[in-house]
Amino acid sequence: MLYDVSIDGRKYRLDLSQADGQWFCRLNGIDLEVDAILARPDVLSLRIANRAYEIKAEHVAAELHLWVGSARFAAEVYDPRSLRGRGRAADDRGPIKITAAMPGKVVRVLAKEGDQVAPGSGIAVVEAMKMQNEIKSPKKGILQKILITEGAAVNAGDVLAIVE
Amino acid sequence: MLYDVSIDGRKYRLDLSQADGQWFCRLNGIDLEVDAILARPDVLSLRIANRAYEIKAEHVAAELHLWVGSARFAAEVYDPRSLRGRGRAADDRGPIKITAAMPGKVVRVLAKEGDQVAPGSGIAVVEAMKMQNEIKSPKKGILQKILITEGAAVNAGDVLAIVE
Amino acid sequence: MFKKILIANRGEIAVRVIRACHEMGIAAVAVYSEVDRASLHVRKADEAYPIGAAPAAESYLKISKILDVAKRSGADAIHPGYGFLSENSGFAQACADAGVKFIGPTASAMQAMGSKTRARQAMEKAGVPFVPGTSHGLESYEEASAAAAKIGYPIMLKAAAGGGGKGMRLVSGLADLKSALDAARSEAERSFGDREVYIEKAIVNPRHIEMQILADEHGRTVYLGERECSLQRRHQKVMEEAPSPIVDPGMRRRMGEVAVRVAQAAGYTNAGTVEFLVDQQKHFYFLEMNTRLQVEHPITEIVTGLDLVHLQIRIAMGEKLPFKQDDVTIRGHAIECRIYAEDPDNNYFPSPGKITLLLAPSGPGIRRDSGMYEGWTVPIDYDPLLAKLIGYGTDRDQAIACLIRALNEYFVGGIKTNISLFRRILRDSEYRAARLDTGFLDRLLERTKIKAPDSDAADVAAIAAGIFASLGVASGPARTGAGKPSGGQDSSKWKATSRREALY
Amino acid sequence: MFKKILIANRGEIAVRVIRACHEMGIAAVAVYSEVDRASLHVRKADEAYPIGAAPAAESYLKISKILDVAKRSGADAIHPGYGFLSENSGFAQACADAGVKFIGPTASAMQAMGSKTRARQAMEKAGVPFVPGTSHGLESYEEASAAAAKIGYPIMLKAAAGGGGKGMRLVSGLADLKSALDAARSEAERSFGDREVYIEKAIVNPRHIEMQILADEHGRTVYLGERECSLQRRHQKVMEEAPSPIVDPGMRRRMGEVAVRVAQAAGYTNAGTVEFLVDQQKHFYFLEMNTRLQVEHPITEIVTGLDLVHLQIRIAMGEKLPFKQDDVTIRGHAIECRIYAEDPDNNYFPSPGKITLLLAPSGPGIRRDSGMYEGWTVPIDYDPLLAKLIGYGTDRDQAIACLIRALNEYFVGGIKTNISLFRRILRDSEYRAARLDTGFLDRLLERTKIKAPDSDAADVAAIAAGIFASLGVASGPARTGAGKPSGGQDSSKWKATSRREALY
Repeated sequence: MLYDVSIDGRKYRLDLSQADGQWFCRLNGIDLEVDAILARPDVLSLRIANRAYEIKAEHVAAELHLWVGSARFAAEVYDPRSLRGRGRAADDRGPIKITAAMPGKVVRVLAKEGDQVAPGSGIAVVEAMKMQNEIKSPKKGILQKILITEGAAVNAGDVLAIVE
Repeated sequence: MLYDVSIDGRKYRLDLSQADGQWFCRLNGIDLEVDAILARPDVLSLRIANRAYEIKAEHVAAELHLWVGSARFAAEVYDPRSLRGRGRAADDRGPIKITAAMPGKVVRVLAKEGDQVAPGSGIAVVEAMKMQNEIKSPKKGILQKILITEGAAVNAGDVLAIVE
Repeated sequence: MFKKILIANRGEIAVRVIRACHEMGIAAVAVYSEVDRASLHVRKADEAYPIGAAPAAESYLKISKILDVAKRSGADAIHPGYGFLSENSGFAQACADAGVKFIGPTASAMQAMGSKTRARQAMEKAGVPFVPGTSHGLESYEEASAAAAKIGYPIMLKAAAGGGGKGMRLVSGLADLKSALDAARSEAERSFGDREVYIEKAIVNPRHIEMQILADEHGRTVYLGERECSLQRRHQKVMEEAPSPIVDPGMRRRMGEVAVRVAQAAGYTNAGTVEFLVDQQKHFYFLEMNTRLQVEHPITEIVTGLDLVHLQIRIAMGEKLPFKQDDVTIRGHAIECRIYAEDPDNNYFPSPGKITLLLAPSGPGIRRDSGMYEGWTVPIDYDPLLAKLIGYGTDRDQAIACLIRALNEYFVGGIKTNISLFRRILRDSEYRAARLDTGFLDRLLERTKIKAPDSDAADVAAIAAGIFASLGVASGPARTGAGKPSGGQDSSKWKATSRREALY
Repeated sequence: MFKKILIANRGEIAVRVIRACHEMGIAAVAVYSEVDRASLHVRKADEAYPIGAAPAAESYLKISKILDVAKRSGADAIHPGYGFLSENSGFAQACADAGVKFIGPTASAMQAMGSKTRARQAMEKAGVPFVPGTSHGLESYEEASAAAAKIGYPIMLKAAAGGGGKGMRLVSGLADLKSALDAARSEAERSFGDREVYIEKAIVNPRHIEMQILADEHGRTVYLGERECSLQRRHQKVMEEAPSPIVDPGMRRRMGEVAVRVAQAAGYTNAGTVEFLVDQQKHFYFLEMNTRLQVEHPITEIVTGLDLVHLQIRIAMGEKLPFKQDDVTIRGHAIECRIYAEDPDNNYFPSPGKITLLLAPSGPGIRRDSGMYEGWTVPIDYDPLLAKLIGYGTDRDQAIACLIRALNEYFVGGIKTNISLFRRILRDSEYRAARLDTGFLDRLLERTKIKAPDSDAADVAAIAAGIFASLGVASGPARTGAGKPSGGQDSSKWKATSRREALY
């Protein structure tokens, strides 16, 4: 199985297969001696050439984070045979969804549909645990849609607005 | 939903339903104020008239054990509208499967198919962690089938033999 | 003997008190708000009663509801934990009126310590050291300069009617006094309609050190040693240790004796904490008294070998303290990390949500007091303290080593926590040299955090990502826990990641 | 300074040593057999090497394979844990020959203690008390009766060539001596071809108490107090406590000084334990020396505030002991429960299998050293010790209370454990009165266990059974963990239960 992997934006080509409990692994053209056991659904005990690692997988909204020891990495995995959905993550073009990073309550909406926004422009204020957090636009553009109203409860990952 | 429940052989008729997060519960004709949250897949936080209980579910081979605090109960749940499968557990008639209580290795087979066996007759010896355990017939009858051979590895719940 | 105790709290402290009850053969009654039905303290209690909506004002702060549960459940006593109603003298009085024992001081002792002016009067009589100052308004520049000379610079000008930093000026020498005095007076006038200001000695880079005391209802009061609480962010303690690295046996005895005098002057009973500011010459000054169990009580338990909650309950039952001052010994070193649901990469903003994976440390030198579990959703409505991790050892270095090891084992998936902050602190050379003051943490956080680009670890993550994907077993946040059935959809997230398109 | 240590062990002790390595900034190398790939010590190590098939003789006892890993990984030292190669002097010597430091005593010290006769000679020279006896064969009935009169009844006749109880007779008085001597002689003749028998004083209902020592490589040896290990089943320790309820400071000093003499007579270095039998008059007699870290070392760590594994490593690095005998203090009380995978309802037969649910206790007064995790399958090939739960408190009663609370929180689903046995022991009135001896546990287990019919709890279970069924979320043993993908089939078990028919 061939994968295109992105780790904190760094690209890898990974060829991985398993037979009789043995793994075959080639990372960016280099063969590695790999052995893995899924200790629990999100915990991987990984050995690479006798070095041992415990990897934790974490799903936050639509993102996948992998923890190697105490270092966290944003990970993306693609099937390179698929033509779609690759290489656009770091792209600034196209509409962007602004999502809530945590559950909370919308205290104020700071912009309206059709507004011109700059990177860092405030879109809304969300309160959780008695602290307020301003949700900002990640890029320059036009506020295409606002999907929340004041007083609404939001969950982590909910789309709050779309910037065109 | 109506259930016939057996707890350590003691029979209950339980009428249970849930609406809007509220439970309705009638046990053997008595209405009870019940509230339950599944804290984890096998852990139930249960309140009955403000008394709080933590119930753990445990599946050992085909059996279900429920732990109320540190007391363990063998539990069976039936749908009484089904005509099958009820009230025969304590029955001595009919063939009985003899299963392995733990994983191990068959060291010796002590009987052969067609043998007359009495309650307590040895059927096989299974070894685990350097200790040997004799598997005995639970009832009088004829050894209909032996499904193991010496040296075989068995898992918990594996059927070792059937007594007719 | 109490047969049943109601715990008027939630989270880790409710669990901690329930455990003490069970150890003493006492039934524990939990109360919970609407969003806390699945909380750990409800799972662990013998009885549990709903007391209302999520906002604390409608549940955990609602005296009538809590007393109603006490009555219905037949509880003999109420333990308030910390926060919520724990320092509310009205609640203590209401308990007394309802014939339920409040596990803490009497309402009048709480009032005596609650009012700053009453407390100061009582403390002055008891010979308790305060930050030197004029404690009355300054009539003139001449009076001010004389007083400042006597106290010694740097000094702080403070508005008598003040608060919130208004009308306050730090003055480092005589040259600045005149203009600062004028500015402070006019700011005080504008802010409070009262231009009166007074002088207090400015404590530069103070330490915050507190002394634990216990007083029974038969007149015996003892001190159990100090806790170093200088590591604070926004005036909130983050990490505490016992003993303080700068307190020697002589200083401990002096501080302890002052703390005992403070408690006795207030007619104090049960567990309490006397807070001090300590300057760089190790002079200590009374700050205030906390009339309850502290969050950080476990570190005192470890270095003294005593159980403070057991002792609180025994004192409330009318027992005499089972030991004398001379029996109290301090041995070893203990450090507490307050594990909060907050995001270190986003200015420590609270981060509630569902805990999808929890790997908790244990083993030698570790105590863990926790209110969380895997599958639980941290509610957004309360203080984000999830758990306390306490490391201990023969000495401070060993306690630090143990904590770092345990923090590396600790993993809380699905929400953000401040675990990484503690690793940073514990590895900091200033921290390891015990050069602590209340500004330490702000200075540490101001320093740019350099994320070492660890390309080896990134390679490992790349391989792990592929293996997770090929096993098809990773799971979304809804996999397990509280109220939601598991199973069936575990691989969907991976598909979402590998197949998503557009809009990104 | 060691940079890397290989741990030649598995299970909880391997995890415990890995933790100590990490605390000291030392990389930890694990070795594992085929069935241990998913074991916790492999997850927690920095490097992990397979060393062969499941049988210990092909892996954990294979000296050549372990030394090969030491060489390949570049380890400076090897920690043997307990069991396996830990008391194998050939292994210690092989390490020395390979230039890898063995963390333990020298091969020659191990040999000195390993041979009973050499040990006895060395010990007699050092003035160590043995069980009184003739220590040579008896020529005649007259000699036997004279010797017995001198030693005092009851006495034990033992075959000089003997072992395994053959040729042994307990004699309670002179009247029985003649017939017992004849019987013992002829049984010894038949069993060993040698009719020589000797006399030893019979210790009735002895206690088993051991003394921890530490010796550095610079000539300093200290004792760290005793452990009461009288609770045994089939000569296996089940539960230990420190200090012993019958040892006062004077007796501790006498036993400790004997233990130090034993160690010094053997040229002993690193951690070791001297075992004693103690009779009802508190006379103690040397039994043997264990030349390794003991399973039960944590209780000594808690009451002394020291970390034995850190100290073992520091001693092996050539450091001097950082304290003197007078600095060692005993404070509080600690009790250890050995959590085994065994079935209390089936004569404590081992019960390996998959752990489907694990709820582990924590909080005040609890230390947990564990080698298991949820989802792990306990292999059938090794000692069934899963974890150690240690409770501690200001005194013995509090340690007991804490342990009972924690045992009630402990839940290991999917396999059988002996957790219920500890609850029984801790609630036993003889145990609570500390009337312990090596026969205690057998007597307790002989008493019929009356299962109180708890109909209230049964009613609760009935309701829970229905709720689990209606939520449809219960799961079979294959739900999570090591190698198996989760999901999809979670409700099948319930269906199996509710729909099964026939054949039962």
